[in-house]
Amino acid sequence: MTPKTPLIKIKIQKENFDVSEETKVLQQNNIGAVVNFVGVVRGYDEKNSQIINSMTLEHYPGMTESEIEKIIVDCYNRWEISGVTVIHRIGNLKPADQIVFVGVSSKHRQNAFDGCNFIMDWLKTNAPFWKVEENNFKKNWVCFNDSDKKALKKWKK
Amino acid sequence: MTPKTPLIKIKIQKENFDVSEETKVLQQNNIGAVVNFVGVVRGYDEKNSQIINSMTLEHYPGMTESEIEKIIVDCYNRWEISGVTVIHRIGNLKPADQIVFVGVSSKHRQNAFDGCNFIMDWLKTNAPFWKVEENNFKKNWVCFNDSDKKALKKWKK
Amino acid sequence: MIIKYFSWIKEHVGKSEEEIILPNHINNVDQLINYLNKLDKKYNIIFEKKELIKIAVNKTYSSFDKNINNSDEIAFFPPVTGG
Amino acid sequence: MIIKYFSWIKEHVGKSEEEIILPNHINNVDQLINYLNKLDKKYNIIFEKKELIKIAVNKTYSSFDKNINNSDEIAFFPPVTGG
Repeated sequence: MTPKTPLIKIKIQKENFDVSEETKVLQQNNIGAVVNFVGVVRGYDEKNSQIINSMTLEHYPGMTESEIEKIIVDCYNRWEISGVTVIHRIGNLKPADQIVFVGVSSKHRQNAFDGCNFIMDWLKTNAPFWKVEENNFKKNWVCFNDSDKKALKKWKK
Repeated sequence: MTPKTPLIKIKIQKENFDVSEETKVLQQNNIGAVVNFVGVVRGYDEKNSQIINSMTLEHYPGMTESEIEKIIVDCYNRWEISGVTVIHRIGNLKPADQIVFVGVSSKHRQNAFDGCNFIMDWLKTNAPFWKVEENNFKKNWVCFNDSDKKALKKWKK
Repeated sequence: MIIKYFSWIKEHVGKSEEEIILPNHINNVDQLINYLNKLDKKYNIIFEKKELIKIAVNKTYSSFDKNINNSDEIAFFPPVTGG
Repeated sequence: MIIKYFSWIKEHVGKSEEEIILPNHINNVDQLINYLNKLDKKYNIIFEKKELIKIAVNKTYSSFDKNINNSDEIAFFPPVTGG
């Protein structure tokens, strides 16, 4: 019953997103399981022990969308899934703001979990976004996180 | 920064739930990652090739809540997580209705993924709910799914 | 002693709950099942294949050899199918 | 050829994008980097530690030995930090 043409939605936007609305889009095929990941802006940089007042996200228009699409196609080749939505915000965001949504629907809940987890890991390491964190004293370009690279190891075939 | 007293919410209810609202509850601690599982009523029973018009869920009041609490405590002992919400609907539901919500928040996205996946697997096998599927011709108590028992193997320590 | 039934077991017994006085010589779940089987043949079909039955004593999963007394709440039900 | 810069690399170069005419003798990304390094010392700090730099040619991740020509779009940026 899984449609041959899967539902794919990719949005790079300044606006916030509504998790309920996005979940409904992923439920369109009466599919049993939806797994959502929602990333939220933190108010504290633990590594450098600094408060974060806001952060600004920039990206590489065109490349971002095509990289995310490659990740989703790879996901479809690995698991039987019926829908994927990726929404990533750009521009200025404040602590507690939602920053990223990845939702995957499938007949089988484990596929939905694995697909969502897989997309998040690859998004973190391949999608061309850059964050700069700001407080009253300075701005600080966020460095690549080594644990994100390690996270990819679990998807080696 | 993870609070010592985690946020735990367990609800067994007839009413629908709002995924956005529940995600906000889980974001209360400004925590970086929220993973949600949303289960949806299917309109077709593939195993028996039958249309499903509706289903009715019953449960064992008191035992349900205490079993879910045990699962959540086990989850907290395994991973560093900061909040868990489990909402399970009972009563009569129609295809495409939301049936279950499991949300887990954590500083670390892999913990949120693992915690949510773990709770779903144990919920499926331990929480005392029973489904009866109805169509125009008959009602059919849903049988235990063997793949749900197999799913538990990945959590053996 | 309160005995609860769920799902198709409830439909076979014809009620979701009943109260019995537990005879003194009955000390565990297995003995209770034997007692019910003799009491009325409607129980036979339920307990025919015991491996398909789950038991809770005081709302906690229990085994057939679990000790019980008259103040306990016992429940018989098929494997669960939530989520 | 359009060259794009992102994140702190953009701030070092002082612009997000520039257009150059690619000299004929420059055939790959490595040669382009050498050319830019000689053109202006502002590029030196960026390309000093090449292993910290990511490259895209026509919006696809590429290696330093990737062949390029004047109609390509090249981007230099640090490792990504989205999500």
